[in-house]
Amino acid sequence: MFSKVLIVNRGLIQANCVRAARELGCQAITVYAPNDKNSSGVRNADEAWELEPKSSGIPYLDIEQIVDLAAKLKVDAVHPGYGFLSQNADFKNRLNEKGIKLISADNIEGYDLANKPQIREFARKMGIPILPGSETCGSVESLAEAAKSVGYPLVMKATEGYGGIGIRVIEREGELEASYHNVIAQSERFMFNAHQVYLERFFPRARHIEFPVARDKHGNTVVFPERDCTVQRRFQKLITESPSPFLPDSLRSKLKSAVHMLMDQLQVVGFVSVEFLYDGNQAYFIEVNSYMQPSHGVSALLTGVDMLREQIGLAAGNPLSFRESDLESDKFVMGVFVSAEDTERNFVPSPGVITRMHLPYGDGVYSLTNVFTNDTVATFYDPIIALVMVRERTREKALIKMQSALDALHIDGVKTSVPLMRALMRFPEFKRGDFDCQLLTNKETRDRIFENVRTPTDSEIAGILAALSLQRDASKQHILEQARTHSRSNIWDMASEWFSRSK
Amino acid sequence: MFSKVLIVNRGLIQANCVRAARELGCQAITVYAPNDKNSSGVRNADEAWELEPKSSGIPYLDIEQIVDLAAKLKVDAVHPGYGFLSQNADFKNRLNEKGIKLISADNIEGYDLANKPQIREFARKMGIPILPGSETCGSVESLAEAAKSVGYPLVMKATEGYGGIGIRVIEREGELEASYHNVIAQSERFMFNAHQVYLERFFPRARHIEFPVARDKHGNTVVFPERDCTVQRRFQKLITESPSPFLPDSLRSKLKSAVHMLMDQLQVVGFVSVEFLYDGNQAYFIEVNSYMQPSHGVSALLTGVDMLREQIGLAAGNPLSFRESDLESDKFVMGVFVSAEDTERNFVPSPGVITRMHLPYGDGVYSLTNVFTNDTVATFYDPIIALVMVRERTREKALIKMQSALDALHIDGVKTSVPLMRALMRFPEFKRGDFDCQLLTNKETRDRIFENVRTPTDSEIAGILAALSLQRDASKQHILEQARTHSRSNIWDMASEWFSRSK
Amino acid sequence: MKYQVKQGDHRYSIDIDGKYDYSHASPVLVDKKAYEVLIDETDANGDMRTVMINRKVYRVSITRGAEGFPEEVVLKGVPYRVEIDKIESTRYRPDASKKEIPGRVEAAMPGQIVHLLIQEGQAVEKGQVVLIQEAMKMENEILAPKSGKLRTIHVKPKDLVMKGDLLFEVE
Amino acid sequence: MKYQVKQGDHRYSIDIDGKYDYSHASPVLVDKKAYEVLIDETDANGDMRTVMINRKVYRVSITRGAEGFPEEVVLKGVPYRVEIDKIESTRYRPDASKKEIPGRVEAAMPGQIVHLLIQEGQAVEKGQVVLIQEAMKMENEILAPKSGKLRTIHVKPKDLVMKGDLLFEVE
Repeated sequence: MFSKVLIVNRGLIQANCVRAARELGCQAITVYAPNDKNSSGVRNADEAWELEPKSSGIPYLDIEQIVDLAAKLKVDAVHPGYGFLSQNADFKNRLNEKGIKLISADNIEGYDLANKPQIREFARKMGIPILPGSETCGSVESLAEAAKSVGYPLVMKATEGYGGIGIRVIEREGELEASYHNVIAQSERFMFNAHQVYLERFFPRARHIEFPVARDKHGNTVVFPERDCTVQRRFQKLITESPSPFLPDSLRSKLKSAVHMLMDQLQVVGFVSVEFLYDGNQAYFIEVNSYMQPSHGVSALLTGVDMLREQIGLAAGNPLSFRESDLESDKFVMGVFVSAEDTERNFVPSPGVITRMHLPYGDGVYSLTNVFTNDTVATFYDPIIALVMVRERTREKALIKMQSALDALHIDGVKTSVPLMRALMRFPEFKRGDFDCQLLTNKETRDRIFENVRTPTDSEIAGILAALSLQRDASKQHILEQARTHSRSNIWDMASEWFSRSK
Repeated sequence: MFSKVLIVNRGLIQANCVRAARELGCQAITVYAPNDKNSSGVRNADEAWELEPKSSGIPYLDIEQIVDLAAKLKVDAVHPGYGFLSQNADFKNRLNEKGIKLISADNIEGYDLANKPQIREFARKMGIPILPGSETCGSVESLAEAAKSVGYPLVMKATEGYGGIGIRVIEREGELEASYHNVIAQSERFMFNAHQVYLERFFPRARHIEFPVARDKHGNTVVFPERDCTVQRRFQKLITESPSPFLPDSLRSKLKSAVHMLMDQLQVVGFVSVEFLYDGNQAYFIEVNSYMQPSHGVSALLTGVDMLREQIGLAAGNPLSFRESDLESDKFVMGVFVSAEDTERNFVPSPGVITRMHLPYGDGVYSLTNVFTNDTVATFYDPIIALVMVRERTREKALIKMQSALDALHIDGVKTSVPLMRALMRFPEFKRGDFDCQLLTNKETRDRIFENVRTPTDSEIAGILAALSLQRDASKQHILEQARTHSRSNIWDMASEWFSRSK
Repeated sequence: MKYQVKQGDHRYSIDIDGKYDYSHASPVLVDKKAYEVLIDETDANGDMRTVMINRKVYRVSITRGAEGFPEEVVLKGVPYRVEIDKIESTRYRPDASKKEIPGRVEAAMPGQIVHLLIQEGQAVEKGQVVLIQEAMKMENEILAPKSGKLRTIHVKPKDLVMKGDLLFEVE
Repeated sequence: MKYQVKQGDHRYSIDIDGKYDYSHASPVLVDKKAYEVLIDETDANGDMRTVMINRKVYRVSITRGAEGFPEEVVLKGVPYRVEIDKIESTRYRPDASKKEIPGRVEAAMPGQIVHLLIQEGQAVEKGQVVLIQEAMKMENEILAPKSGKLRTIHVKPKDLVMKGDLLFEVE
């Protein structure tokens, strides 16, 4: 096992990696941007080093600084978490040059899991269906040419994109150039040297299905129950269900075999997830992610496997500690990602201070978060602040449990996806499984989701509150109420006394 | 199913019962004492009614007021949660008179599960080993007489006590009278009309083992994996492990058979737990609890059964929705109850305002709480504020996971059991299972538990901090730092300005 | 006071006693049907935050339009449009909210400016994208609020802006 | 300044620069071995709460004795006894804490009085139980701090008391 591991990330995944490394007996060292100092991961690490912020750019992407620190601290391995540098080939090479291991999946030489067109082609040659698409293109001209054979609408993707970054839907040729510049610019900020994109047929009416896979250096492979991550916005997941209630058993076993084959051919060592789009008939391979995804919490609750701990073990050369048959389960887990976003304004981020955060409770309801009352949701990072999960025997029961869990989840201070998710759990099309990746992407559907939960009584109550707010204005009585409500400290009393004196 | 259920409790169990009732489609109505208004259970109920506090007594024990409210609201059933009125026969009868069901286990007529000497005798007649003890006594004289045959040291217990209330260890005859008056007085405050006590041989070197059991009206019975609740203070549980790693398989199956037999003979319908003391050779029946215990969260995580929802279903006459074989599992769950107590001062309560509460995180770590930053821990109620659970494949792995979970659990504002529990997870005797119910009850052992985690480096750091605090005094610089740290609002600036003006 | 309320096609009247008691659960009449209403908690601005209606707790927030009249009421996260048509038996009118300066555009959220698409002095049309601001990995197009000449741009690419910072002005 | 510290049998010296920089991680010497120490956070009284030592975060609290000297330091919840033997190169002495009035007993926590065992005017011995106060289901025996006559009792059974309320006085 490693003796020193450097964790290079922030938020929940940082805290979770610190935990996993410490459980394995490693010394867990981490880094933080100045604003992130007061976080669980920093507090529980054996050492924490402040990253020096540069005038531009995100500190967690500062390869130079991080590699230098890793070398100075003589760590054995770096855990990149997800996002940021987790798939960055340059980062991996620079660490390897110093004899430091990056904890992410390795594979057969000459292939790069982060290079999606390359892996698409690899899968295609093995006979796994892929979407119509292009190879990597480096200019507007070559894109225009490739687009003709792919056909519109299509999706332009940064070759090494991740987490929904660097993806644009393109309806017609006229949009190609602007989108290309957009994707390139975003890639530069998040991925470096990523001037290359590729095209894929846009497939709006499909479900997103992914298989987590672990493979050790001896070739032992475990394919986990698949996750259905169809509910998304901006190509980022909002709901994860596992196993997928919508995948026919026959297709599931076909896909599992394909995944096993692909892992063996690629000689993967580590944890990855293999992703497909499923249109109700056929499933098309789209990519392999070489890092541990946020949805892994759902798989961990379903299977009881500590996936992060296992991932670090695999990277250190340990054999897998369990078999695929150990993962059999008659349970179903649903996970809802809570994001600090205004769903009414097209999921625009809503950073701020959480003035109250009460997590849900109860048998079969489990939450992961590192954001609590008085914490600040920062601007520049992922707006996901919690993962709420329920474990039940059926999807139907899980939907009911998730309703009561979300009803009890209470967040003040920032707008969140909670109200939309609450309403979604009661939306007939979602309940019966009649939806695809576009479910939440248009405002008209979101309005229908809310309309479905409106009641005549609540409608009248809205009217009452509107009228009452006007009446309170008139009486100005609310000024006194406010004083009472907020009089929590002597300081307020003193200030208040001062106010009246100065009159 | 019931259409209206009244939940009569507070805190986490209130919130959890509201959730369970709503998941079953019932209207969930609850009550609250004025100080408990801002709680999850009240917020998520379909209706909430304020209990009128009387000059003395706990509002949640006000049978008169609660029965009247239940009748006025025309509820079908009352869920009592745990503690308070959950085993109160008078309450049950008064409700039944109005045609309202109390959601707790029913059993054969003529026996009262809350009456411990009666059930002890019932078990004894069935051939189940019980501890030497007495029948119910109502006077000091009869106690002195009975004590002679039981032998000292012994335990005096209120006949209808619960949750560790109304129990005294008695070393010699001289202590009988004072203890009797003590127990009676405490019973009066918590249980009403409970002037009766019984004696049981004190059995200090034993483990506490309990079996949760569900039985429906058709006689289908499911015995859950047993819970080991040996780590206690004041006869109240602090740690629950399930299944018990210390119970031999042969004894486990014997006890399960005994439990099945006892349930059938008593014709129990509902959820109960059957409790034993185990001395390493023999297990002695001690009592049957007819309510859902706080530890049920551990069983729910282990088995995936929503026990509260099932309990309400059984009370409504539904058949059991699962079989004993569905509960088989190769996992182990450990739960640590976090209490707001000063473990250094013999677990004296430490009420106050929680100024920061960060829950632990990570794969396999799950917490239940309804106390968050800014919340107040009240004085008059149970000091348990959270249940932290880990699910793992072995007890050894669970201990390591619980270490990292407790290291990451961060509570400011009140003293808690967390530091002692952290140290306990690293204590050799606890790790190897060499402990009994008295583990935490004497200060000398608690000191040893802490001493085991002290290090020379931390010892020097303690010295540094002591010296630094003196140096800061000298420089008085901390006054300025304090001003900076706490200057969170304009109000502070105003008050501060006012201070300097008034100088 | 009496309020005439319109919600879609539904019209009804709400009656709140002139001496309404805010400190206890007190009745409000909707077309003669009584609701018991108690304001439990208000926020730092004195606006209602938690209300108990017929013994059920609601988290609420109310958005007002330019005239100071409530336009949207959010109940437990679900938005309801509300139009107060008429207020009877009072001469009270709410204060108009701060007059907006059309043409001035401020940052609606903190973030980083990533692109300027139009230069100072150029003409813009209402709804045209002037610049792109990024926050939490999402790019937000900031549009011209009206047609006219782009008089000044107060930011440049890579600038960090706070909520309320002036971005640009259209003449 | 230099501090001589005693912990059990272990004695060592701590050296903190007179111009110690509280705003950055700064060295403190323990018998010449340097620790980098930074105070991250203080509480409402200005006492240290979070400290970073050699890049590791510690939650701390320090209890002082009657003389104002630190007696116990709690590190991540684990208590350590500390005795500061000698302070060199300074004439500074900490303020003595508020002088205790022996005989006066105040409530250490909020709760309810459940029993009075001794009457006003009776004699008590040091350590004898005078009354029982209950908080969170636990009964706490409140003892006489010294021997003498129980002059006054300020509470009666069923009284609710707050922390700091005067319970009784022994002459």
